[in-house]
Amino acid sequence: MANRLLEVSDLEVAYGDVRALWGVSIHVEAGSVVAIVGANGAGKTTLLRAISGLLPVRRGTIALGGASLAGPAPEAIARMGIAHVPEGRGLFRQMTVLENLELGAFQPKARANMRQALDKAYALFPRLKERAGQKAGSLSGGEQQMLAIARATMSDPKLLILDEPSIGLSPLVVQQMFSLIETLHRQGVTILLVEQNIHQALKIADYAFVLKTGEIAMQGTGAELIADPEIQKAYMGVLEL
Amino acid sequence: MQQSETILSLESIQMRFGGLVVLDGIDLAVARAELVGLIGPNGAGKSTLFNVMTAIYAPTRGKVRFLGRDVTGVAPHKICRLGIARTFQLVRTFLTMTARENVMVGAVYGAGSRAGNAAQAADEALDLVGLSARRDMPTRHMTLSDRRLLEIARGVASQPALLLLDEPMAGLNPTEIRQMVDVIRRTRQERGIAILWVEHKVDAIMKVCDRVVVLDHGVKIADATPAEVVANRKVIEAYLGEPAA
Amino acid sequence: ADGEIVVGAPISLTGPLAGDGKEQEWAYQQAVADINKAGGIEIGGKKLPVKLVVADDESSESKVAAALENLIKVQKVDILLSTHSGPMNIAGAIVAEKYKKFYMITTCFPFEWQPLKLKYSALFFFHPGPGSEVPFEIWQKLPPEQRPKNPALVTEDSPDGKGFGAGFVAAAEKYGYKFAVNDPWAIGATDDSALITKLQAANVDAMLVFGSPADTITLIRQMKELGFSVPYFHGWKGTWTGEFHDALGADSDYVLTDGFWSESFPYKGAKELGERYDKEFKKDSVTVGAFYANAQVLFQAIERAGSTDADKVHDAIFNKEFKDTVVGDLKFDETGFALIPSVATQWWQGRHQLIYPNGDWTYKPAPAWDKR
Amino acid sequence: MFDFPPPQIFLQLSLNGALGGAMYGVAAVGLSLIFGTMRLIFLAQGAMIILAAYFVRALFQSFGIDPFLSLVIVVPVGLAAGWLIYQGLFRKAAVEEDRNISLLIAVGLMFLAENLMTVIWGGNTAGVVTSYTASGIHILGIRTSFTRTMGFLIALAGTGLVMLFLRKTLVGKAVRAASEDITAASLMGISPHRVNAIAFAVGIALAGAAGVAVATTFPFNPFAGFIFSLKALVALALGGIGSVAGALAGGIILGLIEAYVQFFVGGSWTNAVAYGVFLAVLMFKPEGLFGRPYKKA
Amino acid sequence: MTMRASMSIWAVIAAALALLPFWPGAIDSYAFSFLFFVFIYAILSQAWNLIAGFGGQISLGNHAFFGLGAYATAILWSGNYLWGSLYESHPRIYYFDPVTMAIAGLVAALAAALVGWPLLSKLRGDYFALGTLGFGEIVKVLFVNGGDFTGGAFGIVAPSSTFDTLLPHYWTGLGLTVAVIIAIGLLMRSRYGLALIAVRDDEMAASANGIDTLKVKIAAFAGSAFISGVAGSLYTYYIFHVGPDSVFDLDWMLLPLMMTVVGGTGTLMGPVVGAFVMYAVFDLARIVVPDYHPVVSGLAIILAMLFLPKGLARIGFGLPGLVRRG
Ligand SMILES: Nc1ncnc2c1ncn2[C@@H]1O[C@H](COP(=O)(O)OP(=O)(O)OP(=O)(O)O)[C@@H](O)[C@H]1O
Ligand SMILES: Nc1ncnc2c1ncn2[C@@H]1O[C@H](COP(=O)(O)OP(=O)(O)OP(=O)(O)O)[C@@H](O)[C@H]1O
Ligand SMILES: CC(C)C[C@H](N)C(=O)O
Ligand SMILES: [Mg+2]
Ligand SMILES: [Mg+2]
Repeated sequence: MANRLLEVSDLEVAYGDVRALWGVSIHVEAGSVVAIVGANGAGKTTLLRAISGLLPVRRGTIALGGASLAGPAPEAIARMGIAHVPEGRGLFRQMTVLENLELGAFQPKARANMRQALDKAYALFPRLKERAGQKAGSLSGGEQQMLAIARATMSDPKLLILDEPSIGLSPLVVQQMFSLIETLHRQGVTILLVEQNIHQALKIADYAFVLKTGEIAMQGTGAELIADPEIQKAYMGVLEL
Repeated sequence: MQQSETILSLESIQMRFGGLVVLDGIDLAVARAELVGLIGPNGAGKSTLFNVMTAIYAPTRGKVRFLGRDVTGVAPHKICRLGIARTFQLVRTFLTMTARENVMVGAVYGAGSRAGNAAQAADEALDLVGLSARRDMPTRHMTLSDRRLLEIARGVASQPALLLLDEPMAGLNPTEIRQMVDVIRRTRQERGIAILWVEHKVDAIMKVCDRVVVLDHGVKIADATPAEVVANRKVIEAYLGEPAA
Repeated sequence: ADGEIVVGAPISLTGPLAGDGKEQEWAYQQAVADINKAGGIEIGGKKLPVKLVVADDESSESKVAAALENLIKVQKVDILLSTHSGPMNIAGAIVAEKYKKFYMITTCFPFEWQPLKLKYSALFFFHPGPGSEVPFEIWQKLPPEQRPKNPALVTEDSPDGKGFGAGFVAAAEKYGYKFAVNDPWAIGATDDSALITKLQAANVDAMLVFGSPADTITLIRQMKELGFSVPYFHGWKGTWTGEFHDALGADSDYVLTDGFWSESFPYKGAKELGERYDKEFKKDSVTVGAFYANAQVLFQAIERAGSTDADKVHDAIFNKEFKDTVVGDLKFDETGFALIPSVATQWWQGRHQLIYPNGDWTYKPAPAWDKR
Repeated sequence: MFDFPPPQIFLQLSLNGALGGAMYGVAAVGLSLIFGTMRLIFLAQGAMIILAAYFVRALFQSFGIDPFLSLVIVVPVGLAAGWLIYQGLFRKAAVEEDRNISLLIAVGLMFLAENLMTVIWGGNTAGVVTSYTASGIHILGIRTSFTRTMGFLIALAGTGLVMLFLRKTLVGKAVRAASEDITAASLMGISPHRVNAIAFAVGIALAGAAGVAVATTFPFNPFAGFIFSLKALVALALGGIGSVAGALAGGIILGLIEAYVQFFVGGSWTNAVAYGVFLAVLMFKPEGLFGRPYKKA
Repeated sequence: MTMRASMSIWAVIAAALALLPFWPGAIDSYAFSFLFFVFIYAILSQAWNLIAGFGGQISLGNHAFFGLGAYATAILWSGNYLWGSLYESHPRIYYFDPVTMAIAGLVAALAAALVGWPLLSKLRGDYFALGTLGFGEIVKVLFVNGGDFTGGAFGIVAPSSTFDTLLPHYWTGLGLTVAVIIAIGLLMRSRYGLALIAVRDDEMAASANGIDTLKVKIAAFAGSAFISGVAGSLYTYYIFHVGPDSVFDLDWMLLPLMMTVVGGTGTLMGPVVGAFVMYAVFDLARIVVPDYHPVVSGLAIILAMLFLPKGLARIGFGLPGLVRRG
């Protein structure tokens, strides 16, 4: 328990009467990349949304560096140092690329470093610089995804939550995206990652959890899980056609 | 079956938004029951091309021909009734309806609307994508992959000659991808529907498609068999990248 | 009802006309208190007290009907007094007709009401025919050089405005005048600069204006702002209230105004009623007398009819005379209408000075704004 | 009736029309903010303007505070009132998907305000008379109204400040962001409710400023506001929803249309033509005269 | 609750209402005219719900259609244009002349189709709402300036000397309410209803699936206008006088909107329940606090929206017909 940044224990979340998570416990060490994998509808998004305060917690606890996240509003949680790139990206479609990025650094703490953060983001995604004055809604799908990730890095978060960042990206950009995650990792950012691209995700993850119908089915280091025959069979089968 | 009959042809399509040229002189043909992949980097103009074909945008230049008719700029619902169905990159199902009602829309109003029993067409389409068990579930409660399948079923139920798929596999895991590949193949084989398929899951495209078209920056840079495309230098540079280790 | 006479009245308690509505409610209450002080209304040798029940018409034509349904069906009133604007009273009279309750009206133009040939309502008011001749009568008596050359007519876009406007046009023809500008006026207009520019361009030297207080005040203020003044400015409806003076101060001087009642009328009870109002509200009113008289007529008619039955009250009013109301003697014709004379006064230092008919004040033409 | 008017008259119509229209404009800017953030057609804006006018009148009559000077009181009070109105009435409805709910709360608020004013101040016409009431000044050789010119300046200043706020400050951008996607905004650390409350506060403060302009220029009564709401909505759509400068421009254009129609056609057609132009603009340029189109599948 | 069971509950309520006049004293009670107004508002609420609740197009111009229906009726009725002879020979049967009522609806529907065609093809969402609001104002000004044909600002008074009972109004109101509910219920079960919901949920997807979205929206708008126009016709037969300020009053749109939202937008019976509840609240306020009732009504609206944002549909879960469609 060296340096536990995020600690979720025994979490239960429901949509109305339908329970989506049944006593889930995960933990994220500071500075690590942790992946959550699992089939569609397993509850990955639900877990992430509960962490960032978008869903009410029915039972259990969530703590970031000792402070409880079960209760505060999403914006308060964001200010505590969590940046969440949601499923569907959540861009401000009517605003320009630049304005979207600026809003990524809305929190008082981040505002001071806006300039450097912006330069860093542009360095990672030159395409965004070209499109800086264009409305975000008119970007291509992939461009929008880049913008969403770039925006999340603007606040220099303690914990970066990515919900399927590779969705809709071309192979080249997917590679870039994963190397970006590794770069961020190297810079000391803690990352909680949900991915369908399971092989890649497990490859860069220090630790990973497998979610199955609302429960943790398995956990271990990325390497362990990649090697697990059951995982290989269930989630990573290559296309034998 | 007239394998080589061309049903769709695009003739030097140009699309610009203000000063931005997004598509530039695209020519493209699809034959009956053909399965064509359409790939290219983000922002290459793939979705825009779909929007031109389904008349959401009117091209600034060029013609869309379908089944021998000039359908450029014809209203979107007429395009569908003529026999082009599509799915959307960001899934668009009718959220307050059940799965079956969604598919009924396609069956009742699509190209097959005059051809008889809509309810039967809807049920067959649901069966094809494997959603029969969830037919009465409100779409709002369905998972992403199910909604993707549902969009395909809705398209199939409209009994089109051509189905446009915009990244149906985005966000799916390998198991689901396999399932999706299966659905796509059966749609073509059992229904004889031609498919133009945008996807970033390149291995799936390469394994399944008869032919692959590559766009980059609004220009067609390749149009060949999968094997040829994979080896194409331009495509590797623009899109595929060097094979990952 | 047994042992008392229940009189219902739709009144604008809320909504844009609530200001006038409150005066009306007050006047009806005074009339009822006065008759009860005298023991009530005598029917069949027995004196019955009067009870007043009001319902809100929300200042809206479409709500008058509901208010009357409420009075007739829930409150079970025996007979009705009116609300105070033309269109609302038409709507009210029609409902009264449906349920055969007598509806005693004041303030509604006869040209709107008479064609309906209603049996169960009666009206006293001034007629736009003679009413709209007032300014021309005044001009007739002026020395020739003071008579307007280019008069203008500005009337609001309402039934009353249109009806009165038609009266002015007819009267102008009769007296040999022609309006240089005759413009309808949108209710609630906030900017009259174009109208004023037009009047200026046509060299207008007299204005007959029919509009609400707010619209008329806005017009006069903007005329001053743009430096445009006419010697003869005569207003209807918007110019008689105390608010008119409050909102214009000295700029209200020289303006002529109509009215249908004045506490300086030489009729029985007029002065006393005016004093009562003054005592309670610290200002004068040009309406309460008419409303009070409305109740006076109705009470007398019930007594004469010996009943509140609509047919009997009809017979007691149509073609009959009523003496000594606070608006003087009233003579109803065969349509149930009684004419009261129109009045014209000129504002001078916050007071109405009677010019027509036969007042003792001499008309003062208005000088240009910078010469006042 | 008379010959084609001399050019002087066109100047006069244009100037006075523009000054009159600025009143709609400033109301529209407030609406634009509230509409922009909450997608709410805030029908009570006019009633708020009249409420402010009564407040200005009370300050003048009871404490002798000059109406234009009272801006320094009215605007902060408007900010506070807007904040409270949002927190008390709209906060809950803001998260509902069904926007009719907010619309109806605005209607309820309008009923409430109009009738409370009637109860408190009576329904009759009220006015404020100062030394400069109805005084004129010369601009460009044309005579026009002093108070309307002041109103125009207030509108200009108000709009300018709001524009700077929205375009240049991060908080302003946050206001626009939250107006689009409340969930995503909250993930940026933006408190959606705080942002909405800011928009409301600024919107009502603008209503306060408009109230000063109204009180000094027109007589008013508790129900005089609705026409302002309607005209402001027209101005808003003319200018393009979401464009603050457009809202002011829309108001001025509306004022010009009314002036010209009144002069050349007649007073009873001003409203029909104004709404007709409004529909035509919506039809051929739905994003307003100053908005920019965009659509994406 | 099953469809059949809920249907029969509503049928029993309707039958009880139809038989109410036979209860001694009922005709002369205030409740009777109260119910008549509830019917008018229920019909108008259904009309608004059709275009806004099911169609997703917020119309703020429905009062114009009410007014058009009212005027059409008054003009036909008083002007002796078509059925004058009928009126003269049988002074009583001109009540609720079904042909006049249908024409009133058609006039409104035609107007809706004519203005809906450009409005609905060009304007989405809020812009459509604003456009319809502007349309309502224009219609009103046109009628004020309509000369003898519309009676100008004064409007038209219909021949009124033959009224003697509210009974036919009551039954017609009830009958129309029931008819509208049944018609909309059937409509929403048909392929047209499917298309309407599809358009509401996602217009782009609907057109990509073969639905002529413009046609569907115009049809819903015209249908809504038709129903509103018929309500206007019924109101004219009751009030005998139409004027621009009365029948084009914004309340004829705002109140039905409110009633629908309170009852449950996009449900079949919600508008009816909403009309009943809200009209009762307003009327009660009018009787209990005549001097302050708009203040109370304003508060009631605000409270209803704050605490019942989803409408009675939510708390009245067991209430048949209130479940949101789809
Ligand atoms: N808004 C909602 N209302 C009701 N149920 C929901 C809602 N959102 C998700 N669910 C249900 O909760 C479960 C978990 O969904 P979740 O979106 O968390 O899955 P996921 O693992 O992120 O899947 P995916 O890979 O498709 O994104 C699913 O059964 C889903 O149907
Ligand atoms: N309405 C529009 N206005 C301006 N630019 C647009 C518009 N629609 C698309 N674009 C631009 O056109 C280019 C092509 O977009 P398109 O969505 O077709 O890309 P794509 O090939 O589908 O990409 P992806 O794989 O990321 O989905 C992009 O650069 C985008 O920004
Ligand atoms: C007829 C008018 C001159 C006066 C009347 N009180 C009205 O408002 O209509
Ligand atoms: Mg997910
Ligand atoms: Mg795309």
